[in-house]
Amino acid sequence: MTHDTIGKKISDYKSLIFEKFNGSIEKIYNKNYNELCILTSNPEASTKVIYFIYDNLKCRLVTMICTDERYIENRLDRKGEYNNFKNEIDLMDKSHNGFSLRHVFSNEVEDIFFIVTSVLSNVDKPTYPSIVSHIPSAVYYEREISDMFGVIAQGNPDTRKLVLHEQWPVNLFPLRKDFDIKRRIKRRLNDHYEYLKVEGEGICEIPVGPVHAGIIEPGHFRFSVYGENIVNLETRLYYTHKGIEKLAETMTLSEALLLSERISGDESVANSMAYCQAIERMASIPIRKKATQIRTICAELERIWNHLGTIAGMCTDVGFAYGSSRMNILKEKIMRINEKSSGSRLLFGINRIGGVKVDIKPVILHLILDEITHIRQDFDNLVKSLQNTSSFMDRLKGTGIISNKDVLGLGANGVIARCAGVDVDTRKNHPYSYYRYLDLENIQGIIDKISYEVELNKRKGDALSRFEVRVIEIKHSIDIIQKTVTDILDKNAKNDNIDSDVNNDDILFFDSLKSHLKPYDSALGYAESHRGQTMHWVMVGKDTNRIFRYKIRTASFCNWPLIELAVQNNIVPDFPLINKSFDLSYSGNDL
Amino acid sequence: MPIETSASVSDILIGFIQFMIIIILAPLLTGIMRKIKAITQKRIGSSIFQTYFDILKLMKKNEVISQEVSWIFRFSPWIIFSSTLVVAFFIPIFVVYSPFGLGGDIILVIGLFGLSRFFLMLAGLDVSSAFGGIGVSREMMISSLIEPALFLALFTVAVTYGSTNVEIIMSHTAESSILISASLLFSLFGFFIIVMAETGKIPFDNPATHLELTMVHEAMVLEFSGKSLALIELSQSIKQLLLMSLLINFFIPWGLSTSFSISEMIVGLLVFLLKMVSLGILIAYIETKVAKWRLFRIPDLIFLSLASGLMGIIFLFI
Amino acid sequence: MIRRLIDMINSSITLLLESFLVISIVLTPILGGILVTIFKKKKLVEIISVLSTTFVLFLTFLLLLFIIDFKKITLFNEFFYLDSLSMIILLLISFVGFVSSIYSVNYMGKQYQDGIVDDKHLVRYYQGFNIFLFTMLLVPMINNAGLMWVAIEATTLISVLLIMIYVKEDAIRSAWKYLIIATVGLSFALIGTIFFYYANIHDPLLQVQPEEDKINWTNMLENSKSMDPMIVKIAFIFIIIGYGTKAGIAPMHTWLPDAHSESPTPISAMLSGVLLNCALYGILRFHLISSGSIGPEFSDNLLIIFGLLSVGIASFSILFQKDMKRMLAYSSVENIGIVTLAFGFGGFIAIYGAILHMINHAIVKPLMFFASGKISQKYETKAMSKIKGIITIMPITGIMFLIGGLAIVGLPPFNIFLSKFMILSSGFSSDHILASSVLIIFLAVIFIGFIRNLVMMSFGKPKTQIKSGELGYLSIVSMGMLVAFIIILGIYIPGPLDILIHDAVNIFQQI
Amino acid sequence: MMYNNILIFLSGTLLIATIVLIIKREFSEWVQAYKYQTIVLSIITGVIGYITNNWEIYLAAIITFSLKAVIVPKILIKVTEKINYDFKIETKPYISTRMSLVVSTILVALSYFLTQQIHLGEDVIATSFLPVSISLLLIGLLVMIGRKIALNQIVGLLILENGLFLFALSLTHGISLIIEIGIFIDILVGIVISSILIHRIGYTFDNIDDIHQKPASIEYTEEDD
Repeated sequence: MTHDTIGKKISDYKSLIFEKFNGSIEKIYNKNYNELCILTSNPEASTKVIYFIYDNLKCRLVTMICTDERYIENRLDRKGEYNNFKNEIDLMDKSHNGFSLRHVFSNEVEDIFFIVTSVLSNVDKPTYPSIVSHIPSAVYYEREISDMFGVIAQGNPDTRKLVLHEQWPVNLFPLRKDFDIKRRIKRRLNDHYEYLKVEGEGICEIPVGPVHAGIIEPGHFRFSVYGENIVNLETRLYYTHKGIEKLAETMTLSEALLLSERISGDESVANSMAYCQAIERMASIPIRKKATQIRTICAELERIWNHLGTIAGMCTDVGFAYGSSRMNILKEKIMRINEKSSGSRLLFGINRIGGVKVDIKPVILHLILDEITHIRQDFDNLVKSLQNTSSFMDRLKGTGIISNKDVLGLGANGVIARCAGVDVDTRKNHPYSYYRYLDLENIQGIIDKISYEVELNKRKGDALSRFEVRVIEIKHSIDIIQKTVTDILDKNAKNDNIDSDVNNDDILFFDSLKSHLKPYDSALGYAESHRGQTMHWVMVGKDTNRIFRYKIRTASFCNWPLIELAVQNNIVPDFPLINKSFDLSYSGNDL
Repeated sequence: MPIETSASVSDILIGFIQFMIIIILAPLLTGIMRKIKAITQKRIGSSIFQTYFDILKLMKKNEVISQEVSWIFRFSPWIIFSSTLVVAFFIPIFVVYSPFGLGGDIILVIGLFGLSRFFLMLAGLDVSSAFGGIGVSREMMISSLIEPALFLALFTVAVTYGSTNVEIIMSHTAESSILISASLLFSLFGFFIIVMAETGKIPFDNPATHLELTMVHEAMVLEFSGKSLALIELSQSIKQLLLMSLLINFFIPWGLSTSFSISEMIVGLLVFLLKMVSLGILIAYIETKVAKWRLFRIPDLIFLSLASGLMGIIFLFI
Repeated sequence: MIRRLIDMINSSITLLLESFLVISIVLTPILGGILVTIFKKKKLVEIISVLSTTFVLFLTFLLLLFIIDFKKITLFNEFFYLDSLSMIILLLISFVGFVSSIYSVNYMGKQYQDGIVDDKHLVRYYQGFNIFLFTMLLVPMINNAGLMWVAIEATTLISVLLIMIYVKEDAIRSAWKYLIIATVGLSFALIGTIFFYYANIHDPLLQVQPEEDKINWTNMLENSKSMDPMIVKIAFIFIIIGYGTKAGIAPMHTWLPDAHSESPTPISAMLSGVLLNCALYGILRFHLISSGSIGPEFSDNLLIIFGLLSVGIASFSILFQKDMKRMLAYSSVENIGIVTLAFGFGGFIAIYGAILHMINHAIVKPLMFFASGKISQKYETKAMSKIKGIITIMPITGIMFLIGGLAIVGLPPFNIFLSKFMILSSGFSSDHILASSVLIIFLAVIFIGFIRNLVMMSFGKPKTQIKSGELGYLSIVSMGMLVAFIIILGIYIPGPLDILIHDAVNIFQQI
Repeated sequence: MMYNNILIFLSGTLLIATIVLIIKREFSEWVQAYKYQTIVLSIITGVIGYITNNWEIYLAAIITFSLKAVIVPKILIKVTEKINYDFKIETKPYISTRMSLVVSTILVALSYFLTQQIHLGEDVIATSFLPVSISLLLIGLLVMIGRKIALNQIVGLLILENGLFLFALSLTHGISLIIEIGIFIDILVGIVISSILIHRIGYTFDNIDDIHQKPASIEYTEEDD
């Protein structure tokens, strides 16, 4: 989809929404070529718009962003945000001081994001109507915002704390601008977290974690079991909250890039790519094609090694040592490719704003091509033997089923959504980087579009379908890498000497970047990590080299609630398998 | 040819040597099986003597005992260990002679194993941790099926050779023809499944897992530390060796020495070790090739053992 | 001297002719199948099939002359064995095959026009048709009981292929059901066959001595006196369950309604008209052997029980049937039941009636299927409640359908009346009065159910959107032939046929 | 009898191979187990050939091995490769695994009881294998009745077929080769046809339960005109 057609679509939607909610919309404008921003007059009006977008335009809630805009001195500084709008400055009135709340929706058919903004002008006791009753997936966002900003969603049935634990002082909201990052907090247990109680004869509780056997991150699981059957599971996360979003506000754009790579160690490419794209979209700077190609290759390599690791983990968790050791060998091979091409086994330090830091040389590209073909063969054989190991398949089938309805309701994405037959893939729905040039549906060598949809509809949402989705995605990623690498090599062959110094050309200094950015401008950046869509939102400050607000929403955040549903009516010994088949990140969640 | 009961000093010495061999070799067998598993998984794996090091290390360590536990928790490792040791006295491994020969009844052997399992389960319940309880309930589910299957399998053997005394059975098997009859084949098959289940091998239990939620045997042992853990590990190894040697000597008795001549005994010992290692390789291979079964399908496998044992009995009376 | 020479020459010429006939009968369908595979054009394929079936029918008539003369023919070191009983079956197969092939041209042509089948399926259909015919032709001619089992199993497999020509859920479901049930059933038949063979070779004093020709009918019949009665009894039970499954005898008939209603109409006609008879032929052969060994009571009683059960189950199924083709399928179960019952009655008239009924049924049932195929093509449904006024819409087909329907319930001017009458009268005159009275009740039930549906479909005001008019004339020709036979056989039985049936009855009487 | 022991031993092995088949749930496992069963069967056939000194039985052993232990499993695995996994695993059989294990034990006992009613004389082959073959037949039927998914009915059929083969072999020491070849061809064709059917089932039916439903009923509403 080209920019022009999207522009046209957006203007269609713009007039549609504007006509329908004429009174309640203050401004409606588009920016960053696919974001349609709707500024409403008050939160209640915003709710109506939200419901309209959710119900009638069939959009998904992808994130909710709260920003503390109480202390922005000169509203006129924000004009950058509205530079596309016709009657610009005169609308900047005082009522825009306060907390502003953005609901971001994405249209999965057309490449459009709707950002519904409402400003909560009551600074002392900021509240807004909750949308949970209508859009269940908002529940975690609302709880998070209430913890971090003290902005309360009225009507949210779950008023417990989500992010902040019991030791944190009451009425201290870390993401508010008046919270000093250097402030030392006296931790004291002053609250008691109330777990859901399941009562009845023969029901026991099993607490597991937060410290687990084996080297995994902390998370507390509370099972209510009847015999071996799990009646209910409640997860409690955020044991390693790192304060990334607050930390980012003290950083320059280039520093925050390093931070974004470290949000979740195994999604480094996806996260940093999303961050870079946010800045790039904001500044509307063009990126060299080769840079996008290298980003794509790295992103897909990351996807492959992580999926391989997950499959290996699933094998380990069912005690199938053969599968796990072979899968780990393949994973190691990919990681060695990573090291050869980028210098980092975990693919750190690939992206930079406006381009990439590393240039993959043709020799290495050939090597990647060779290796990846071998890996593909080995992988195919291995998958076949896994599929023929019925004790393995038997464990997967019917384990941890999630329904299509749950996925849609709770807004899960990535593998978790696709395993239940919901076709959400940021690479396809909102193509970015080099994916725009790849015909993703036909590159899926094994499946054409129609049979892909048939396959999709047959998926049951159990561990087996998650396994199958991962297998298909690994093959798909290998295809993408092969295609991209050959594209680069073809181009190199055509004009050998002209492009030899890509690297020097590519450098984009922050001075030049600065000229592209306007104060208080913001943009969405998104990428599809192996877990699913990772959604970043960056707002630069008055000094355009500094970050005003950096909101990160990784796929894990959306997918954690699903695991509670998935384990119900399964038996306790199957939980590790279900958990592994979800492959969720604690670190990517506990930002 | 039953061996005369009037045992001379040398006889007792030989019996004692057998006993010592069992105690000493048991951890080695565990080590070898771990090594084989590692090799099949393309790992280097730890040394085959690692189990000894582990036990020695554990012996030196202090115990951490929960305040909630009663005397059962403290004593059960000793009870488990000593009951396993007593079984070790009953079962001849390469010479058909055991010091406590006459007392060595198969039913007593099963009973002693049952005793040790009982105390392990008590200890698991005693610590009142959630995992201990889970492990115990699973163990109870499995063992309630294993024991009838074990009885059925050994019943066929006992009837075939006309005795329940381990030593007498072995003295018969040592002379029986190489080709075992169909009924014994069935009970061999059933017994093999039971050995896998009793020693916590992979379709039943995964001893190498770190996931508390999936454990069976390990979950009960979770709270033990130091010497107690060492004792339990050692008795587990010994139990494994004893069960496997029962299997070998009942069903594949070739090369079992019946007299006390030195040459025959050496041959017997070597053949025994060879058979033991090959059985270990077989089990390790199965462990690599199969994933752990879903908990509620495990009874299916034990039912297979039961059915096999029943068929053995049918064949016995044809 | 010269006379002897002439006799020798005469007999060798006869032998040569017979061998030629038998071989050609067997090979013609195969040749047809091969030619169909080579020429894939619609027209050519149709012509080849019609020609091959015509030729087979012609050859069969020639063979008939020999059989009437010589009573029995054994050829190729006793590999082929033909007597009057098998000749009747052979005659039915080639006749119904002939009629079906003519009908197929029209029927499959219409399907082709409607886009239900494409070229590939059409070729596959005619290949299957020819090979199906081949396997069925083998059944009555082979002397070897084991190979006959192989041939019957082969008919199952080929007919499964023919049923699943249409890729529809129901067709696949019924093909699967048919395949599984028939194969399991036939496994029982093989067990029975092996038991008979064992009884033949087994000597209590000596060891088992396998000999090749001891599995032949002729040999088994000769030695039937010396067989172990216990084994013969077990064997016959297996046989009647096994081949009975294939013959659609209740309670093993469950595959039949599905398979008959889902397959293409000409195939339904063949399945119902002759395939059931082929399987029944297997039972009859073993019935002969069993009677020779342990006397007729045992097998007679079994035949009566199973026959009566079939008629009973079929009668109540027909009463509540809503699907036209399924109703016809149940009617097949009923008629096979009547034939089985009649063979169980024993005695000259009953067996004569049974054989005549076999023939009559093989003539009437294809007519019914053909007509119902046309009707369902016209109305595009098989639900009887939606079919009304056939006579007004398709006058010729409608009348023929009505004739067939009246014939099948056994109304007087038509052929089935004759055979049913013979069977019932012999039943009442012998000591099977109870069975006969029960049979009469069931027949009455069938009469009510059948006539009600028949009248409802034939008369009444049809839906307006259905255009009146016939579909194709070749099919009318084929149906016309059948109607002619129905009427002729209802009035008198032609001389050669009478002789043939007499001979066949004599085979049963000799035991 | 000198062969007595080895024959009994072999029949035990065959029975073990058969009961192991029962606890399997997944199709590829079934085929694998069937393969082992058939290998044992062809060894038995070879031994019977040796005892009766009949070259035809040797030939039958070779055909059994190559056809049923090599070709048929390959075809079945190949055909089912593309089929949805749901069609291949038996999650809710009509008769549970444990129950069918118990029942098959009873069936084995029953078949031994039944064969003792038939007077077989001194025939050592028949006395040792006839009961086994009958139990194979019965277990095959049990599997066909007790399992829900269509693929497992094929395996049931194959077990039954194996039982039939052994039955013929043990009772009559080999019916003539031409019949056996005919039976083999029938099996092969049957497998091919059933695999075509399975293939169609795989893409015609969404759900395994569909195949067990009654054929879609036609609407029988009486229309007033």
